[in-house]
Amino acid sequence: MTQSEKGPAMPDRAHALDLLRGMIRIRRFEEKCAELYSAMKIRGFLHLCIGEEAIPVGVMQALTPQDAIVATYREHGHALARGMSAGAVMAEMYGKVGGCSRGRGGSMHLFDAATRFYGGNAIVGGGLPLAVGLGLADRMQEKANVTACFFGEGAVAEGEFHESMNLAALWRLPVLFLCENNLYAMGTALQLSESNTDIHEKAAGYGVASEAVDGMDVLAVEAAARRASDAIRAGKGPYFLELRTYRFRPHSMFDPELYRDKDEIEAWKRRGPIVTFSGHLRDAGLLDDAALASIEAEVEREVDEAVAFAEASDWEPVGDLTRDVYTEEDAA
Amino acid sequence: MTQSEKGPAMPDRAHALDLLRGMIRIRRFEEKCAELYSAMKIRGFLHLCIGEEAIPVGVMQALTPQDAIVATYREHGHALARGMSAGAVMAEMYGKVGGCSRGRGGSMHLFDAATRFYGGNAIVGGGLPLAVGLGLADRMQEKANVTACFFGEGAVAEGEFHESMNLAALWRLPVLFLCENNLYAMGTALQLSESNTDIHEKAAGYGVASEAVDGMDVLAVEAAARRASDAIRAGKGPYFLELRTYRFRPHSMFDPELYRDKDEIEAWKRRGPIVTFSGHLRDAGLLDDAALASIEAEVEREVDEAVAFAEASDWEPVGDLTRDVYTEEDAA
Amino acid sequence: MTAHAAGGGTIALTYREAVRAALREALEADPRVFLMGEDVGRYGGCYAVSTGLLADFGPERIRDTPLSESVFVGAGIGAALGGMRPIVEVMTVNFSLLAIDQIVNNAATIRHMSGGQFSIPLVIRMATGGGKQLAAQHSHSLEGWYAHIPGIRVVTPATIADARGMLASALACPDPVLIFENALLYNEKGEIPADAGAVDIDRAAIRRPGSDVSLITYGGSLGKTLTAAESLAGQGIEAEVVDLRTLRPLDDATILDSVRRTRRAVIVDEGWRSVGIAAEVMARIMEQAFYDLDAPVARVCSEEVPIPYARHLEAAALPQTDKIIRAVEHLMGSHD
Amino acid sequence: MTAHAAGGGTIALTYREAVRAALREALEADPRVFLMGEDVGRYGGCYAVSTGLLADFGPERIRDTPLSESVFVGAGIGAALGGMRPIVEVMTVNFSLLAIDQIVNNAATIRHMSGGQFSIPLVIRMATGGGKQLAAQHSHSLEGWYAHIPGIRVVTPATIADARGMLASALACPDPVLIFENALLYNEKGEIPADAGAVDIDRAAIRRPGSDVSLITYGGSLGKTLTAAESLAGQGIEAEVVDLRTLRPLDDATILDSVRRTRRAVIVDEGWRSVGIAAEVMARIMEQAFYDLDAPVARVCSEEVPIPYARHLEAAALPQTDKIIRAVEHLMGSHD
Ligand SMILES: Cc1ncc(C[n+]2csc(CCOP(=O)(O)OP(=O)(O)O)c2C)c(N)n1
Ligand SMILES: Cc1ncc(C[n+]2csc(CCOP(=O)(O)OP(=O)(O)O)c2C)c(N)n1
Ligand SMILES: [Mg+2]
Ligand SMILES: [Mg+2]
Repeated sequence: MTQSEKGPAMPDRAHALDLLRGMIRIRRFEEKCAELYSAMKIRGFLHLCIGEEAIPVGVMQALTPQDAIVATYREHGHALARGMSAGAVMAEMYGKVGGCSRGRGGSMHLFDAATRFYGGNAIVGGGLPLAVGLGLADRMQEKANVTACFFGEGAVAEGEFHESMNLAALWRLPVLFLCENNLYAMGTALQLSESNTDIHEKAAGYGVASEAVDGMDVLAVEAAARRASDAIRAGKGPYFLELRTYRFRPHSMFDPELYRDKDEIEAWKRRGPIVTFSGHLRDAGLLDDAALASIEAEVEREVDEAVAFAEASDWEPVGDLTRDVYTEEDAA
Repeated sequence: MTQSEKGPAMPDRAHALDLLRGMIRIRRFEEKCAELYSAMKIRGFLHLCIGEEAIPVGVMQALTPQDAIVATYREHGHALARGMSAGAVMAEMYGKVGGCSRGRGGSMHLFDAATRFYGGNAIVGGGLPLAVGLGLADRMQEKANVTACFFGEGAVAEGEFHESMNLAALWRLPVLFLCENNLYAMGTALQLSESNTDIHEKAAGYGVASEAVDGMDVLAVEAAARRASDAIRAGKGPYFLELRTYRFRPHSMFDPELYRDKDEIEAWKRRGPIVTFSGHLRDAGLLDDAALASIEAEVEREVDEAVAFAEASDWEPVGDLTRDVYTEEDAA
Repeated sequence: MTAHAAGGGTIALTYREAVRAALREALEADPRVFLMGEDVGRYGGCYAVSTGLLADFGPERIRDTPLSESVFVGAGIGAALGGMRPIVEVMTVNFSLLAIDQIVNNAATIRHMSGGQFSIPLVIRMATGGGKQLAAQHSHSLEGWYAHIPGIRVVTPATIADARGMLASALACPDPVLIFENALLYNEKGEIPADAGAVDIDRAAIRRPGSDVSLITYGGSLGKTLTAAESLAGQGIEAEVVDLRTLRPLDDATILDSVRRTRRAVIVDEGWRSVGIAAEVMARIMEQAFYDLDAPVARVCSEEVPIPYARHLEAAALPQTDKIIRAVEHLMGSHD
Repeated sequence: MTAHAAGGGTIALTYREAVRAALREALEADPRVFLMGEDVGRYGGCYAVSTGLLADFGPERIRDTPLSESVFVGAGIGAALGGMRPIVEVMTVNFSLLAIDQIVNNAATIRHMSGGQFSIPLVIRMATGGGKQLAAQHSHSLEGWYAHIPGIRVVTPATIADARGMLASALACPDPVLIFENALLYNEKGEIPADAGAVDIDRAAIRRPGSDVSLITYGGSLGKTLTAAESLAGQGIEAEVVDLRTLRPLDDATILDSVRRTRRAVIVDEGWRSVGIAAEVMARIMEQAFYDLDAPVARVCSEEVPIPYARHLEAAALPQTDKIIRAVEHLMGSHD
């Protein structure tokens, strides 16, 4: 089942810079979020994907606008890479009505019907059954869509992982399982969580096509996601990618990081998806200081605009609190 | 991981006849239950293990009195083979206070502290976490006990199977997982339930020692259970046996059996554990008509006595209904 | 929903047949509708409700699932999000506990939490209740407990007409609806109009008018309550019997109108006594009709024990006609 | 349980420290006690309750588990059956839904269903409540909901002394006890006797005496209710504040005694309004003290919505001091 490849060919410059820009956009956006969290503009839980940007950016290359996404509470990257407006995402984190979920969901619950983004989910493993159902709906309606379902390696221990893998495989549903293996679930290292730490092998045990991928390499992620989604669209059933990565930041803003040491973090940072890919691009003559500066400037502008949008957005009227508990229409 | 063996050596006559007697005892007891169900002496759900008797009888040979058992709703065989009194089991099914659970549990909830029989469980998969915990308790108390946990192949699809296998393997707990694969979960054939129908391979994926065993062959079951429990007692962590078997009767007394045909059932009956083993014993000169007749007579007497005991037993006073919801003692 | 038009004669059928007819109609009417659950297909349904549907609609629309309650309920939510109209059968409420995270954390929240972007038109059917000597793990009555959760609707068809008609309305509802079918009702027989169809799932119903006391109940206890009312009539006590029909949202208007007229009420609820739907009805009467009461509202619920197997103990644990009668007698004597 | 002996001075500590001290004491006192749950060890506990315990007691007794709520809760039940005294930490009540089958179908039933052969001396701790802007899936207050289930006990320490003392009593109890720690309380600081130890888990407590109205509450709402009572005192309304402490079984005597004296009551409950513990308290007052009431009992609960993230909306969804005050004012004006 494994066909992991390393070093896919460098794409054309425009695409390469798109990928780089996508990653930098997520990085800068989240750095701003951290700042705004300290400023108490953003509250609740905030989980940053800094270090893991190659995954959302790489995966989304393989998806069409008709495809569906199910994500986790660490989903800013997925939302941005999917093409959701940075302003709507930022306003959501402010809790403003201009937010993508009217400010009701916050960081962990970004939703967007327009891009078929079925939400961050704050229950570990809770999104997998939804993805199976979305895949089932597409299959029954004979749509050639893929449902991309992101989750952390911690979710693999949950019963819902098992049930979802089995059902998707049994019914050959068009679900792309994307396990972001960043080696820790909060403070619990993989080897304290899984008797068999080879996640992609575990997936293969369900009869699901499965690969382990260098999740720090955006080109490898893109290539794997294309292989996977092509197979799914060809009717071959679900596909599983274990994306090996690392989060550079604490689990959330409350994490004292007692469980891992600085050296380990620094070693992974040297393999960071942005620094590595920039290096490759420079080596290939596709990136120079000016181009990078222009990307950074563009991204900075977008992030600033997102913050301005969020600041300017209103609070949802308290009178609307109970709106949408049920769908407003004459139901009976 | 697989070391399935066929045809272990024939044991000495006394042991061989014990095994045969054990199986016949379960068979006749359950035939009587079916009769009493029609007579409305037994009510509720009644799940017979007729056809599967080699499993409880074979497995129990490997257990000591200190070992623990966790079973399912199809557990008359396990209870009897464990050495629980047929009278107490029968009285339980009558709902009488002399029953092993005072008549509160019925067929699906046989309990017995004396033999560490931690109950039938009517939630598919619901017993597995209990077994993991019993194993953990024994391990933490440095007892060399095994917890034997029975469940059907249908339970393998439940999230609790996955979580239990992983945790038992991760913590190397002394749990003997015994999957009674009778090919159907109610009316759902294995291939409609599992994307990978090779159950014992699935278990091996958790890093658990695992074998597939002919569950119709009492000697094979005994031998495998001994290998497994020896390994567990030696501190090698959990062990998994897939016991391939077949139930000759409907799932419960309500099952119209629309999902399988008579030929399949008849073919399996020809491989029945009692008929096969009796044949081997006769071939080996260890059994003749007289010996069989004496076993049958002995068993018949025991079953008759069990029924008499149940008939004679009282109903629990209605005033005791709320007793034992909480433990009666000064708790605070 | 379409109200029943007069004419066309009546037909006799069981509650089971009524649910099956409703399923069949729904499957015929809308290609987005499908049924999924354990043993709904080849086995014919654990209570034989869906027998025959697999033959007629095929395995794409009558889907046998593995024993994986959490994923198939969650997949129902996902399929509803994806444009289908799933009917998920969880064999019994007892097993729904394995899927309750999906119901409470996903089905009930997504519409509100997404700012109203997504609706979840999902129907979950399950058998509920005790009385069949199935013991503690197979005798739960948790429909009132589920009624605690905002974002879902809870309906409890107690009559053949409601068994026939509530499914269509639940499917027409854009939000998750849980339908609880009391397993003791499946063999109940009754007559309904031959062209019976959808019924509202918003209103409680007066099943028997009366002026002396309101007996408020639902689901499997309706029959016992009506029997009690008949018996009380023999003593000259005219009990009004209110069938809640929908436990969430409760139809306060019908409840309070009845209680204001009778000035006394007894709630009959197969759920355990503490923190159940009976307490909620009592609380609403307290809040809204306190000054109309001639006596405290009483309740007849299940005893607070795991339901035992033994016939006599189980009977003692569940609400029964004689307990209802005694509660009413006590109440009628207790005004000062 | 041992009552606190006078003398010995007091110490100041937070609720978090009080729970930690109780854990430490229990681990020291009984080798059968161990703590198991997600991130209780290396991470130090998601709310930093168990920080330091791994270093002192080692990984055999401070067990980090995989993300597998159902098995580690079930394993707690099994370990209790097997002679241990497990303390299972489910990070928050929100995740307990994944383990609820084990709690309802095993922990709560086995003693009764086995005819009294087996007890399950298991303690399950979980954080509960909203107010931290964690949105719909992370803000449940389901402790009152759990109180529906016979066979388990539900306790809700609201004070530092109870945080310090309830664990020992729960461990001494031979049956499953669920301890709900409102997450907003962890940083609360207070003084308790230096030798404070076990406290009873059977009785409600009067936290503030008063004669005009009983405010009945528990857990995270106690503080808000006391604040409201102080404010009402400024208007000449003397409110008695009753802390339920234990939601199952409820201490009817203390509740009813208070209500019979004040003749009015408001229940304050962070759970959703319908079918919650507030309704149960109202029902019990209805049943046992109806004729003592001067006005209908009222309740201040959470609004029936998935709890939203936005600060102002969340605040509007939860019970607040001003809502409590308004409810009391309304009640005091409403007797006729
Ligand atoms: C069912 C459940 N249990 C526990 C939690 C608390 N929790 C939130 S994130 C997390 C770690 C998840 O780790 P992983 O799946 O590896 O994702 P990562 O955070 O590393 O991206 C935990 C334990 C939760 N949200 N849901
Ligand atoms: C969680 C749960 N879901 C559904 C059921 C209903 N049910 C009872 S037995 C059974 C089949 C189980 O099959 P298997 O595990 O293979 O055991 P077998 O009956 O074949 O011995 C089902 C679906 C249940 N008891 N528990
Ligand atoms: Mg992780
Ligand atoms: Mg089977």
